[in-house]
Amino acid sequence: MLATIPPFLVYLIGAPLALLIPNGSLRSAFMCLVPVVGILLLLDIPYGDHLTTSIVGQSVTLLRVDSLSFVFGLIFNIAAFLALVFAWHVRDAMQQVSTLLYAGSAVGAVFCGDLISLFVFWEATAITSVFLIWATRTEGSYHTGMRYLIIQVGSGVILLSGVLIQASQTGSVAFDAMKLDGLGTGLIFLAFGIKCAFPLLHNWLQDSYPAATATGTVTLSAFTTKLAVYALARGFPGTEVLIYIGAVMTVFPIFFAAVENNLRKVLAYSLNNQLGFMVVGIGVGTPLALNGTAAHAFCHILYKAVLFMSMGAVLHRTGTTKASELGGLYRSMPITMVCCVIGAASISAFPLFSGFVSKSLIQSATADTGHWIVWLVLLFASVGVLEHSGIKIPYFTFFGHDSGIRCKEAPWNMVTAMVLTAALCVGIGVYPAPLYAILPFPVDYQPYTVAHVVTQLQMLLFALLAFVFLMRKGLYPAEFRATNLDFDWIYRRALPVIIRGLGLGIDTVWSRLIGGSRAMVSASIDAASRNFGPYGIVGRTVRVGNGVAWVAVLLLVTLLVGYSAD
Amino acid sequence: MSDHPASPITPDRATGRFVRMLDWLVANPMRVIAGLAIVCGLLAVVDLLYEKHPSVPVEALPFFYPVFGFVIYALVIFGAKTLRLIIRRREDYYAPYSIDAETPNSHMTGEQR
Amino acid sequence: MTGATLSGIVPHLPALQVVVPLLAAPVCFLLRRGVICWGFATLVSWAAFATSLVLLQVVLADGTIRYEMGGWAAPWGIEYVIDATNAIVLVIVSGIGSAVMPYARRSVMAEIPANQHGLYYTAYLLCLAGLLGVTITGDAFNVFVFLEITSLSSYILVSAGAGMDRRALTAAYNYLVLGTVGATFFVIGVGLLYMVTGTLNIIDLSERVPALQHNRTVHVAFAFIVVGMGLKLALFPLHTWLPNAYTYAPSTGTAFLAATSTKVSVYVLLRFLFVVFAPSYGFMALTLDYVLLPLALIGMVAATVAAIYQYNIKRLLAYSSVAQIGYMVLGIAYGSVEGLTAAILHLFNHALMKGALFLALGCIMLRVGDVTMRGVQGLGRQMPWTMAAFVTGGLSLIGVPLTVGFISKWYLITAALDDGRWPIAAVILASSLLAIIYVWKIVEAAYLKEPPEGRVVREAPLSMLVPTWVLVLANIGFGINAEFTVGVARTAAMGLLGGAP
Amino acid sequence: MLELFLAKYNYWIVILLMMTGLYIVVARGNLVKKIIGLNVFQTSVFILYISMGKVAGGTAPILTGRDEIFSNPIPHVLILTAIVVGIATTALGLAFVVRIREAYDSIEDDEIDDAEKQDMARDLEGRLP
Repeated sequence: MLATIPPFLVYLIGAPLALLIPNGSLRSAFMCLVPVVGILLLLDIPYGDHLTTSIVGQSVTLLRVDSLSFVFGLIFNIAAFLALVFAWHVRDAMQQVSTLLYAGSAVGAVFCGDLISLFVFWEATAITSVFLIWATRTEGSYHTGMRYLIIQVGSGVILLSGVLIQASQTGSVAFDAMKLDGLGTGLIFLAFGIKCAFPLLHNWLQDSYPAATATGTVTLSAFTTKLAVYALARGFPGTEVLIYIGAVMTVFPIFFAAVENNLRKVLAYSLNNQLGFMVVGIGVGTPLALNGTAAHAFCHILYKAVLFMSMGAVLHRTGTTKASELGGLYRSMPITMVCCVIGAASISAFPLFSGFVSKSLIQSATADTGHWIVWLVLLFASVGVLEHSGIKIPYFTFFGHDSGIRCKEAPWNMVTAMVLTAALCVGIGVYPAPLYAILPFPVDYQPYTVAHVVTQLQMLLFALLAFVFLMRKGLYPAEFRATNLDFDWIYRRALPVIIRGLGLGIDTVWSRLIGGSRAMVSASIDAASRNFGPYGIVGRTVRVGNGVAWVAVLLLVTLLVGYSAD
Repeated sequence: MSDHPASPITPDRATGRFVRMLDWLVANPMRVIAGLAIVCGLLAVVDLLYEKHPSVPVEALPFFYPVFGFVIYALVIFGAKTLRLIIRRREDYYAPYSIDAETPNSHMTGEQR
Repeated sequence: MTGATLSGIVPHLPALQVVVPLLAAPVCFLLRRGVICWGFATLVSWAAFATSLVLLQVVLADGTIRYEMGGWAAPWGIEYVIDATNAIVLVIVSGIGSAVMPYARRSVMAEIPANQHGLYYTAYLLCLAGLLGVTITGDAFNVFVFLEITSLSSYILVSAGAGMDRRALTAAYNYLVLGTVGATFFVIGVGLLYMVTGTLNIIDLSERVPALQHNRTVHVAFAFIVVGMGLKLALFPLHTWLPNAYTYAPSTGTAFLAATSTKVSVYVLLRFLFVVFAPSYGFMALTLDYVLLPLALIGMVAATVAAIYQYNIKRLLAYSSVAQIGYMVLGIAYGSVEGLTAAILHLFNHALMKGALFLALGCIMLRVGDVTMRGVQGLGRQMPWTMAAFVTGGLSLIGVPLTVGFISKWYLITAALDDGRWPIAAVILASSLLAIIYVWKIVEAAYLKEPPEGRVVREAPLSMLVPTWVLVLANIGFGINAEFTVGVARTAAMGLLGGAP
Repeated sequence: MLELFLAKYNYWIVILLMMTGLYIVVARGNLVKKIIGLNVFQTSVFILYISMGKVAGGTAPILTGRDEIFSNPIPHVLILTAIVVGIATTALGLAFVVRIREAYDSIEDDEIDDAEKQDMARDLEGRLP
């Protein structure tokens, strides 16, 4: 019986229980225990479908454990544990509860075997995670959170529409591999794409991750997008178009990241770029490629966590993550610096670090299937990753121009979490066999060949040489405090202006939500409330005479319609 | 949020030595660069020594990876610099209260610097 | 009670279902004292609920019950007919009544002057009897009579809020004028049908109307009945009586009326449209497509947007009711088995949601005395159970999975998709999204804002929390396991469309 | 045309009364007059029912043993009920009017509407954006 307790239930029960414990180390310890119990349960559950029941006449499976969901479920639990250790010092009940519920929703989503429960958890991740952004408690974070919430919930609504259509066409809501051939699957694909931050749908990511709290971003970075990767891998493996979407995803964020000043935003762009690799893997769809996607997601969660942790620690100590304000921090925070460099080396896929053993699976899979152009694009992207995550992040924070900031090393719990995560990155890089053992398909792959190690080192080190060269020549772009435009300009700037131009009543709800300028908001709310508010045509008390007049009108209409029938 | 154990800044000997080592490296950047150049030179030589099994035709070209790494890196930088000309705006471009424009301290979780 | 007498009673349950509350009303009037009246009314409600449950069970097991009142055989006498459709409506009405009554004592004491308590409970019993009568009777004119009993007593229930706000009086007056017009329209329609068919029995009518489907009198009768019942069920734009009536009525009155009276009107509309008439008639098909469907869609969106801008939460929920009625009418307007299933399902589910929401609001009214956005500020901490109930009800209203709201929306949308009506499915989704906004407004006020300074309130008393939570849990229970409700709704829908009864 | 009009004169009267009643409800601001309008409107229904029960040449349906044509008594019986309902509605409506006059000091629709607007303004005082 114990074997079929779904791991998400542990989080669901753990969250309210945590609130009963006095706020302090005891509560933090209890919260860290939750994912541990989750992992133990997960290891105990046999592969197969469990907890199958029926809702709205459809079979619903709450716990489907197989080789694919196991990998993601395991890493989600591990990531939750590390994030909770990192956030040990946080005493904000709102963040604590939302971290647990958010992680629990993500874990729940990975294990559901049908689209209805997937939708439930899908929306749950959206709603629970937004509090990590709001927890910053600034005006900007409130608006960012609202935008984030609308897009995430919107993704859920699109998913539901797709599921409904799919259900009415096929009569089944099972969550298995689908063909991208109709409106239903198209909408489902779009919903996954929004969460996965496909190009042009990606801005919520760069918008929200820099807005969350120092600890919240670590949590955010682990789940939402990887859940989308899992969903794509489950639902659309081998879908050709994903290869090209993924290829674009790996390339375009590189340029944005290179000129972005806010280092957490740089990491958000870099996250985008890494997701591209996974999406390409799903698109290729061979066992090797899917293994690569799963492995890369696993490693990626860890090294991206350690990078966000190091930036979180810096933010915690200095109050900023802007490259223009930082520099020379290696003196104050040497341990954080080492962890950050390990994360940077992992994401850049240096041999002996985790990125190397996972990314090469995808790279090889594209070459094997003859996608040479895509192969070249991924190689291009690898150099780009080195630029913004491998060099820019550690260099501008810990070296570079000395900002003069002298602070303490990160708190012990942050250091512990970073060291643990960094150790996992190195461990997987040095000894990948255990990771390969749990991948969805049997692995017959050797990452450490002479050719592979040499070529990788050649590429990375010569790129590093280029960096040094450009730096010495003064050609490397300096960091400025600036806002850089991206596609979100469309809905943050252009759309409100257009809406103002149209001046439509109902659209003002939208413009209010996306937080356009205040004057415009109040003007447009006035317009809608004139019509719908307590004084408006629809919202006010209607005099009885007018009510009766409506009756007469409607009678006339009905009579005429009936009359016209014969 | 101030009741958690503050991390001690006791002068840790191991850390101290590590930081001093880094200080020396930062003070002598040419040595670092020279080291990097030597490693790169060695790698370039290695390129001629081992037997290649190209999975993609271009891999067979001599010095493909070193040249690719160097050139693409430079391309990325120049591409980004061009992009910046187009997309750069003031920090409070979207709103006076957007995340980018907020004061540095707003994210601090109650800890002194 | 021995087994023999019990089995002797069962055949007469259809009569007792109505007669017991009807006779209890004058008795309640004679009892006069508030608390005694309350106890009596509670017992009667529970008895009615038990009766309706037995009837539902019998109907599901043995099929339609036909009961001749006073031994006069139909079509001369008045006949009570119970099938799956009205059995479920009976359960809703009496079930909501028996949930509201235990709750009513504290709430009524706080909101209504002491000398009116006995009268209030009398009016409630009359209203209950009327609603049950409308539902159960198989005679068209008898429907009118019970409809008027219901209406007159609900005008009184609404006006009982005058002690708190004088606008209750004008609300009741407006409701009276419009309600009377609606009922009179209905009786005109029935009269016209009688003129051409010579019968008032609904089953008889269903046999004679098909031959007369090209008769102009029938068309006119149809129009009068649709508009008359449209008024009673608050079809947009005939809803104008509803927002104020719900806003200024006492909390218990609002909860009871919102959950039952419009539902019963929807039932009557269903019964006439699909039993007496049929969607295959040209005039009806046109009316469904060009009158009811557009009005339902406009109502769904306009009333939801209006709800967003309301400051008084009772009024906000009233507008949301208008929108939800739009969903039911939408299901009716599809004219298909799927559509009717969705409409009947939503009829049941909406009673649960609005019942729970208005009861939770009543708790707030009792403790804070203010059900505006300002009143609920900071209540998330001060009245956690009440607000949790409210939020759950709100989630159900939005249509979040694991609540009944989701089940309703699922069937409504799949019914739309089955007919290939994409835009309608999109409008349903859009109006659900808009519903998020108004529910969020309340959540934001309750949980993210601080309470006004110096206001200290306690959690609502247990006698009010328990009924509220019973309905909230029913929202979740029937949301997780919808097989029963869906099954009944489907049986009912097929019965109405002339499949197996 | 005239013949059609004359042959169905009872229906024309019904329609006239019905529209008059509705018009009074819509157009008159005085609450008592609205109730009267409602009464006129209901009366039209009474006449509709009563006239439909009339059988040409028929007499009152009293069994005398002779072979006679009777008018249909059922609509007449039905309308007795409706009249009772109408009286109850009128009484209740007038009772409301009395209470409204006590509360608002007016029975004019527009004055009450203004008073309610002030009530609402008080509700919303300083609370709307």
